[in-house]
Parts: sequence; C-alpha cells; structure tokens
Amino acid sequence: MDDKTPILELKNVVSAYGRIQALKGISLKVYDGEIVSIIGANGAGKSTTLMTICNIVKAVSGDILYKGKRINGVGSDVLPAMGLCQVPEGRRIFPRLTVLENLDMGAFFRTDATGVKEDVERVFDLFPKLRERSRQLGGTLSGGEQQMLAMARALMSRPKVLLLDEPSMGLAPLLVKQIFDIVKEINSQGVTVVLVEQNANLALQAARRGYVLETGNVVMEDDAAKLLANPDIRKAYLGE
Amino acid sequence: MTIRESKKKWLACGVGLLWFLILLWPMLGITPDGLEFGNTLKVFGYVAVAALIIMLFYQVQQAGRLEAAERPLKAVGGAIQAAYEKTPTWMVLAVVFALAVIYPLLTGRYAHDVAIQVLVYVCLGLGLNIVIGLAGLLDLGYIAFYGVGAYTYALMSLHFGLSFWLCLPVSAFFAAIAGCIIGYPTLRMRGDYLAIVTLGFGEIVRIILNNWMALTNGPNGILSIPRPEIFGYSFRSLSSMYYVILGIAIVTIISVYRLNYSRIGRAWEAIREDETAAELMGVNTFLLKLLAYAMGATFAGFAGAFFAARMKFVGPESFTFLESAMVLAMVILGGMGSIPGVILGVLALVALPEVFRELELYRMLVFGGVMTLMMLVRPAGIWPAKRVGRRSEEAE
Amino acid sequence: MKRLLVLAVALAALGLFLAGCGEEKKADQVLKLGTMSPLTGPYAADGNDIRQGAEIAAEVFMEAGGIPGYSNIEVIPQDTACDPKQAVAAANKLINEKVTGVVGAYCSSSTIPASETLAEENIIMLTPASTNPKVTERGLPYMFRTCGRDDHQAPAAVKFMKDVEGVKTIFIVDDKTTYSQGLAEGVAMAAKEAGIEVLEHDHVNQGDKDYSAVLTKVKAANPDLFYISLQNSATGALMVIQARRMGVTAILMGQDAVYHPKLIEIAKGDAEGMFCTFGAIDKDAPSYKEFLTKYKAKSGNEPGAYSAYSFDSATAYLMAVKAAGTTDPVKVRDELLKLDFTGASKHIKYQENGDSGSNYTVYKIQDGTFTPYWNSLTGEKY
Amino acid sequence: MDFEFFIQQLINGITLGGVYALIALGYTMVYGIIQLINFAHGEFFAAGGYMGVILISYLASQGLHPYACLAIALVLAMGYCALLAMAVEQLAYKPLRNASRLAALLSALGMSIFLQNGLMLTQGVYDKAYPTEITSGGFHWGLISVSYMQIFIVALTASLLVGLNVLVFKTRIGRAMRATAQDKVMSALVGINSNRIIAVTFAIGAGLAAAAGIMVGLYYGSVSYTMGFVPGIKAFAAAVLGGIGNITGAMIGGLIIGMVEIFAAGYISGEYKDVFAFIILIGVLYFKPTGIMGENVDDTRV
Repeated sequence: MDDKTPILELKNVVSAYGRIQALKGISLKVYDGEIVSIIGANGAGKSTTLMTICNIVKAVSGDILYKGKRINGVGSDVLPAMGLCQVPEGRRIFPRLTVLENLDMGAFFRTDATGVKEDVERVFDLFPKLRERSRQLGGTLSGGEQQMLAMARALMSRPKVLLLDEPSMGLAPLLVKQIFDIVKEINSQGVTVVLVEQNANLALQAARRGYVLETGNVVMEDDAAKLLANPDIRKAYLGE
Repeated sequence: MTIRESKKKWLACGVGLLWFLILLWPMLGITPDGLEFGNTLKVFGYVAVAALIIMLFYQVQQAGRLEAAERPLKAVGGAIQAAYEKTPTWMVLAVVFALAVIYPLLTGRYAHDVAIQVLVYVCLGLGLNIVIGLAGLLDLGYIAFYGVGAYTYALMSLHFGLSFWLCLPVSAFFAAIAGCIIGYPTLRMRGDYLAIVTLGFGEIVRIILNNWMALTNGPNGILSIPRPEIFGYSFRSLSSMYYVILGIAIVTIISVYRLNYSRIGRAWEAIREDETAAELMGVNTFLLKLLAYAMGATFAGFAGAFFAARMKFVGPESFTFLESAMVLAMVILGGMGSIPGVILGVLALVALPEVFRELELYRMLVFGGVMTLMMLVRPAGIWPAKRVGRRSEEAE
Repeated sequence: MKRLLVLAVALAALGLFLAGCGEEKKADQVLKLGTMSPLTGPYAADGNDIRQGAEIAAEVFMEAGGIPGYSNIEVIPQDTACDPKQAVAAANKLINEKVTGVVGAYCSSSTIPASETLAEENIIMLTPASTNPKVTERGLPYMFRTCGRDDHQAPAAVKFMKDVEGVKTIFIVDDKTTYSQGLAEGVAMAAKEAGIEVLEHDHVNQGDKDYSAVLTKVKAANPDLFYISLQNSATGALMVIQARRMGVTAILMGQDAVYHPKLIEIAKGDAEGMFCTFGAIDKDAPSYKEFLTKYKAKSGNEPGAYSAYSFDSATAYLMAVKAAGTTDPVKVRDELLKLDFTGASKHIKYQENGDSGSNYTVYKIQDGTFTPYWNSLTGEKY
Repeated sequence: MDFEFFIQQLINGITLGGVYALIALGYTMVYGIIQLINFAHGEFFAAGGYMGVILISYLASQGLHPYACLAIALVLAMGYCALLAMAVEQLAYKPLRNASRLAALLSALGMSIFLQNGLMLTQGVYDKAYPTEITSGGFHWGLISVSYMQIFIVALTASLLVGLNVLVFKTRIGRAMRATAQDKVMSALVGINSNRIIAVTFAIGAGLAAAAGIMVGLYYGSVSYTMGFVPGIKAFAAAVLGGIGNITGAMIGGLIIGMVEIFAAGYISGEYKDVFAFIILIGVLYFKPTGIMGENVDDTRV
C-alpha cells in the first residue's frame, strides 16, 4: 500500500433511517497514520457516518473502502478482526461486566491468550485508573473512567483504524484534555484515528486534517490548521 | 434482484428444507421396531414440493415476469382505492352497516353462529385494545373480566330473575370493579412483569370459578340461563341473538371511537409512549391506568353477559389463558390501537379456524403457522393505527 | 395501497364466506351422521375413539346392506376440544351440513350446550360418553344416552367396596371436571350412607402432573381404599404410578374414564390389582368379538374405552333410520325407543327419557388386562 | 408423624421445583438476551420428553443397557431440541428482531400452537408410556419415601445448573452472551456475532428444557403433547419471580413456585394451590417489582 491509497475511504455513501436520509452522499479519505476530525452540528450525520462504516446502519449506495477493499455489507462483527474498531457515542461499556471482562470483550475475536494478557497490561499502563478498578462492574465507573474503559477496550483489538465518537462528551475540561492527550499518544503508536467531535476547537487542534458535515453532506474539507483559521468555521463552530 | 441474491435465497430454502428433514425424521422414523424412512420422506416430499413451488413463484414474481398478470390486478386495486377515497366515510359505513343488518337473511345457521362469535370477539378485542393498544399495558388475563360478566348475568338472572337488559350494565359494572381490583396492585409494574401478573390474576379468577361450588357451581357451570326478552318478545332464534350482539358491538365501536379521540384517549397514548414524560406533563397516570383497566373490562363485561345468554350455559372452561391469548392475538394481528384493524384481526382469527375446519386435525397446526407467518409479513398488524408512531426501520 | 389491498382481500373473503354459507346444498341420497368429540386438546385420545367408533359403525352398516334409499352413509366428525363454545359451533356446523343424527359429545359440559342447539332443529343426539345425570334430565325429546349414569356408577362402586372388599375408610380425589367431581361426590355420599368413613375428599387440577402433595396426604391418612376419579386415563396412570412409588398400600379404585388400555400401558406393574368400574362389556359375547375384529381391521389399533359405545350409538341410530325408512326425527325417535338389541358394549334398550340403563361392572387389572370381577346388577363375582 | 409429613412434602417440593427451575432457565436466558417471552419454550420441553421416549425405546430394542440408553437419549434429545429451538428462532423470531416486541410475542404464540399440534400429528393423541423400570425403586423411612428418580432429578438439575453457571460466568461464550444481552450494537462492534450468540442461547435453553422433559417423563411415567403448556406458564412465573433475565433468580423462583404449590396442596387445599402460587408471585412483585434477584430494569427497555 503506497502513501496515495487511503486506508479508509468513503465514496458517495448514502444511508437512511427508514425514509429519512441521514447521509446524502458522503465522500472522505483517511490516510494511514493520521488523525482526521469530523466536525459538525447536532444531527449533521457525524455519528451516522461512523455507524455506516461499521455497517450498523446499512449504506444504501456508494462504496466504503478499507485498505482498498470494498467492505459494504461486511458484518459489523467481522470488522474488529480486520483492524477497524469503533468507540461509539456514549461509550456503551457493558455495565454488568467487570472492567477486566469488558477489556476481554474487546479482544473477543483474538485467540492468542498471552498476547491478550500483554495487551491488558499495556492498556493498564496507558490508563492506570482502570487497573485499580479492574474487578469493579463497568456500570459503577464514573463518566471519565467509562470513556477510558471504552477506549481501552477498543485498543484491546489492536486496531489499525480507531473510530472515536465524541470522546469529550459530558466530561470535565481537565479530563477532556487528558483524553485528547491519550488520543495523540495512541496515534503516535501508529493507530489511525477518525475523531468525531462537537468540540471543534480541540478536535481540529489534535487532527491533521478535518471534514465539516452539514445535514448529511460534506461541506468543507481541508487541513485542520486551515479549517481552524477559516473565519466561517470559527463563527459557526467555535462560537466566535 | 441479482442472480447472487437469488442464489442466496435458493440456498437458504435448501438449508431450511434440510433442517426440516433433520427435525422431522426422528419424530416419525425412529420406532422400537427399527429405523424407518418411508413415512418421513412422504411428508417431507409434500412440504418440499410446496416450498419449491412457492420459491419458484416468488422468484418469478421478483424477476418481474408476472407483471403482465399483475398489471390488471393493480389497475383494479387502484380503481377501488380511488373509488374508496372518493366515497365519503359515512357512505362506506352505511354500506357495511346495511350488509351487517341483512346478513342473517342471506346466510344459514352456522354462518350466524360464526358471525355472533365474531361480534363477541369484536367487543372483547376493542376492550382489550383500550388496555393494550391505547394505554400500552400488556394484559394476559383479560378473559377474566369476560368471565365475571358472564357469571354476573348468569347468577343475577337465575337467583333474582333480573332481565338481560338490566343485567347488561350490572355485568359491565362488576367487570369494571374486577378490572380495578386487578389493576391496582399491577400499576407499579411494567412490561413483562405486568404480563405475568395479569396472567396470574386471570388464572386465579378461573380457578375460583372452577372451585367456588356454592356460588358458581364449579366445573358443572350454570345451566338454563334465560335468553333476553323485550316487551314479551323472546330472542330465541340465533338470528335474533345476532341483532342483540350487533347492537352491543355497534355501541362498543362508537364508544371506543369516541374515547380514542377524547382527552382521555390522548392521555392514554401519552402514557403508552412515555410514562415519565406524561406524568411530568401533568397526566394523572395512576388514575388513568386504572381507568384503562376499568374501561377495557366494561366492554368485556358486556360481551360476557351476552355470551352467557347466547350459550344458555357458562362453565369455567370458556375462560382459560388460551382464550386471553387469542383475544390478544386478534388485537396485535389486526393492528394495535386501530378499530378497523382489531375488527379485521377478529375476522381473521375467528373465521380462519372455521374455514380450516375441513382440515380437521391439521386445523390448529395451520392456524399456528399462519399466525406466525402473518406476524412475519406484517409485524405492525394488518391495519396499523395511524397515530401509533411508525418506527423508522419498519418504513417501506 | 397495501392497506386497500388488505381491505379488498378481506371483502372478497367475506363475500366468499357469505356465498359459501348461503348456498343451499342439494339433498342427495346420502345419510349424514355427525360426530362431536374432542379431537384436539387433552382429551383428544378419547375423542378419537368416539370418532372412529362411529365411522366404523357406518362402514360395517354399509357392508351389511346399508339403508334402502340411501347410497351411502357419510360420517362428519367435528372437534369440540371439550370447550362449550366450540361444541356449540360444531353443533351449528353440523346443522348446516344437514346431518340428521349426531353421536357425541364426550365432556358433559360440551354435550349439554350442544344438545340445546341441536334440539332447536330437532336433531337426534346420542351420547356415548357423557355420564352426567343432567344430560338426559332436561326433558329434551331427542337426547339419548348409550353409556351409563354417574348416579348409578357411584352406588355400584360403593356397594362393591362395602360388600366385596369390606372397606371401612376411603380417600377420594377428583380433578374438578363436571364429570369427575360429580362422580366423586356421588361416591362420597353413597359411602356415608353405607357407613364407610370418607377420610378426605381432595382435588387436583386438570393439567397437573405432580400429585405428590396429595398422595403424601393419602399415605398419612392410610385409608383402606383410595378412590381415583379423574377425567382421563393417562392422568389416572400418573396417579397410580406416583401412589405406588410413594408407598400408598391402599386398594386403588378408578372409574370409567380411567378405564382404558393406556392406563395399563403407562402404569404397567403399578396398576396390577387396581379396580375400575365400567359398563359391562362382555368381551366373550359374539357381538363384541365381531366388533373387535372389525375395529382392529379398519382402524389398525385397539378400541378405547368409548369406541364400543360410540359404535353402538351410531349403529342404533342407523338401525332406527332403517326401520323408520326416513330421517324424520319423530319417527326415528319412536324406532329408537322400540330398539332392543345386543350391541358391542351392552344390551341396549332406550327408555323414555333417553337413558339406556347402566350395568356397571367392577374390573380388576390382572396380568396386564381388565378382567371382569364383580357385577353390580347381580351382586356376584364373575 | 406431622414432622415426617412435612419432610415428605419438602422432598416433593424440591423435586417439582427442580423441574420448574430447569424450564425457567430457558425462559430467563432467552428473555435476558432478546427480551422475548418465548411461549414456544414449553413445547421444547414436550418435544424433549417425546424424543427421550422415542430414543430410549429404540435403543433398548437394540439391546443396549438401560443406563446407556438413558444417557445417550438424554444427550441426543438435548441436541435435538437445541436444533429445533435454533430453527424456530431463525424462522420466527430473527426476522422480527427490530419489530415491536408484541409482534415477536405473537409470533412465539403461533409457533407454540404450531409445535404442539406438530407433536400431536407426528406422535399421536395418546400419551406415550416411558419405560419407568430403569429408575424404579427408592428409600423408605417410616412415612418418608424418596425414590431414586427424585434423587436423580435433583442431582441432574443441580449439576446442570452448576454447569450453566460455569458456562455463563467463566467462559468466553458466556461473557459474549452477557455482553450481547447488555448491548447488542456494542457487542457487534467488538466483534461478537450476536445472531450466533442468540442462536446458542436458544439452543442451551432448549437443551435444558429437553433434559427437564425426559426427567418428567421418567418420573411421572408418560409424556403427552399438551404437557408443555402448564409447566411452561409456571416456569415463566418462576422466571419472573426470580427476576427475569437472572439465572440464579430463575433457580430460586422455580424452587419457590414448586414449594408453594406442594405446601399449599399439602396443608391448605389441592384445588387452590395454583392460586397460592400466583398470589405469592403477585405479592413479591408488588413489593419488589423487579423480582427477587432482578436488577432495576431500564424504563426504555419495557
């Protein structure tokens, strides 16, 4: 795979909830090793984009390419083994499984027991809080800890591409910063990250490139720095 | 449909048939005398041929080969639809009403009997529809109110000699009280917990009817219940009883229709959709849920009193759980919350077994299969209510 | 669109329905005999026996020359599921089919409302199995009964307990059906009159399989005789197995509903020595042997408890029609009352109220078969 | 004497409760994972009972030792019912996974009627006798008697329950089942094929029901095609009483319902025993609306 082929690409993807079209033809490219941010207002279709990639929402038309291969219609449960992993909106940790079991679920498809054990240690190093709470039920964790657990769980599958949906939602500013630091840290270990955020400022600061979604369409795409500098963007999404 | 999809469908059909064979053979083929295949293969052959024909037909239809045949049908359908939409509602209703009135003149005894059953179930279905379709409370013991109504009339008329017309409201009243008694402790529960508790109450009522010898004469039931009379005219014939229940059913339909579009009806729907939100908006959920039980039970009481008069006999066998499940099936199959839907559901579930009577032993087998099939084809019911919010994934 | 289609389909179906119902079928030269019995549900086994009995009777009758003026005898079976509502529907269906006589039903609670419906059209009904006294005590002119009556069976059973077995105490269990409870009460009453102490009269429910609680009571009460009044032979077998396993040593006694080869097949050795009251069927009589061979040949299985009664009910009706030369109910009734013949089950002579008399006999299960043991009419052992 | 009477009833109660518990487990597992009251579950129980007698008779005619017959029949019948349950799930429930829950409920009811009548048509209307000689006999101490079959039922029930607990709490598939029950979308996102897990759940539940069916057949001596209905309802009540979706709860619920029934019949009155069972159920739910072991159910799930 050369540098020119994106690791993940959407071509004119349309998807719908029943009769209501949520995505009206999204095209975007994600290259290996970068952080891409998708920003936009409520209901712009950001989360739907991620859900469509993972085939939770079915794509009506268009192509979703991963490593150059079309993955439309590939079962959601097959993707993690291919290296495509999502941390969905609202974290969705398993509330009545312990932290350790939650992590185990992240490595569900893996059969190398020793490797999984090593990875548990690795994510515990990344999120030391979780080590203290490893025997606790997931539902008893605080919001920030749940976010960490959700990310740690995703890392357990050794993803190539990590789709992160609103990691900052509902967290205190200090925690948000911590989460973003970890995202950068994960990225530096070679994981491509697609970041969906309402907090456009932080998201664009962390990312190399960015897409702006509006009512199911991509209205702008550019380098993150340029988007940050764009006065329209600043006005619409950064509250200036 | 692409060739690949079609291939997939055929494969699924084949796997299904294979699976069926695996499940069928041990039941038919293993005997103490040894293993046997003839019988199984015979039954399997019939099923396989039927399945393949259906598949073939489906494929041809999907491929659009049948369009030529479908076109005139569609045109006729379209014409009917246009005509229907142009006709004012009152005219449609008038035609239906007229048909209902002259029905006994056109048909024989057996048809009267089936029609009476249909109308009894219409009352029951619409009553249950209030509880489950409007207020969203899953009730698996609904038939108990029917039983209370029936026994009330039976006992009142035999012990106090009260007339049917006087007993009708009394039966409804007693059924409503039973509704409140059952409703009260269950109001805190939701969903499936409610279902099992109502089921339990239904069973309790049936067991009491079966065992309280002094009051209900236990399993022997109550015999020689008088038929209704008015100004010296006794409703002895089946067709005259048909008119009695037709009247009750019309009253029920009108009242449920009025309730449906009243403030109370809207409040019930609010409770069904989101109880917490409804409560926050100032809806007295406690009282309204109780009212839903009472109203639902009232119509069951009417139907019960009529049932007792029509059969001239009541016994506890008529009020089993299966009967509750049947009424529930009618409501869901027809389309929860919609009056024409419930009526269609009743027609389907009462008429079907009667139509299938010719199949004798296969009757209930086919009935069960058709019930599942209908749910698979139309999960929202035959005629879903307009106001029930359509789930996005069900949209066509 | 789809909705309209549904409406159209529904209307079409309704139209078809109307047309089908309105159509008057031409009266051809076929004699139509209906049967009503539970073909589905928990009593389907007995219901099947009744249906087969009548069907075979019709076949046998045809082979023996049939009825002059009729080309065939058609038996139309209907399912009652032992549910009054379905029984009435079945009766109406049979009326629509223009039957002139009905053999059925099984459960007394079905027979009673169905007979009221049939009476409205003056159709003759002969029940092979409903033993409740009320069946023939409502003054219906066309109601006949080929089997015995509960109020004859109970005294016969009690007489046997007292005179033959010298029983002092009994424990009674029934399963709360019109039939089983009525009989159990009759036994309790007759026992008291005869000076037998009824230790307890307990009940179980239909559909139960586990009788351990009540059997523990039986064991604790330790009666001389344990009287089992259940609606169904299979539940009777369950009761017998569990009683013996629990260590109940009392004499076991059942009634006509548990009298069925299935009882022995299921309970096996545990049923040995149990007594049952049943209408005397003289299995050595030529009429029964003839029935047995024909029944086996045509149905491929052993006759059940009510097969012979059903066979006789149908035969009696067909004989009466043949004698009357018409299906006119008044004439057929007269002929039925004149009948005096020995059927497969017993000697049949209908009385004015429709009963044909009871001749309960006590059978003992010995070596895996029901053996006649004591005759209630003569008071003597076989 | 009174004490012996009590002990005997206690033994009766444990046996009956064990049977209910095994059936209730299937209800509760299926409910836990797809929130469906599987009305057809009682029919799996009946089918298991029939398959047991068919296999035992056949194997016995081949000259196998009775215990070997029993063991093989038990395993094969459980497998058969597992296949049956998976077929039913695939056909009647899977297409309705996203439809309203009442639609699935009705589909289940239809399947229940279908299967019951299918059993009747293939196996006949007469009860089928079980070869009870295999397990006859027992201990007697004065008034108390315990049959070998009762010991067998309790032992088998207990071991199946322990096995199930190990499966659900200690194995990968068990974790996947719990994860799927808690969040179907998320479990798909971590790579769990929820359809497969649901099928496995149905299979396990039906297998347990089949085991219960064979034990009931052996204990009571016969099976009939209507046998699934009443225990089905009781087991459903037991599952709810224990807190539906909770495995331990189903066990406790089954035991309670069995005990209440036996003691009501033994000390109060036989005909009203079901009334007491249901009153206990309603009473418990009135004070603890989520059942004995149940957790608070999210409102939106209802």
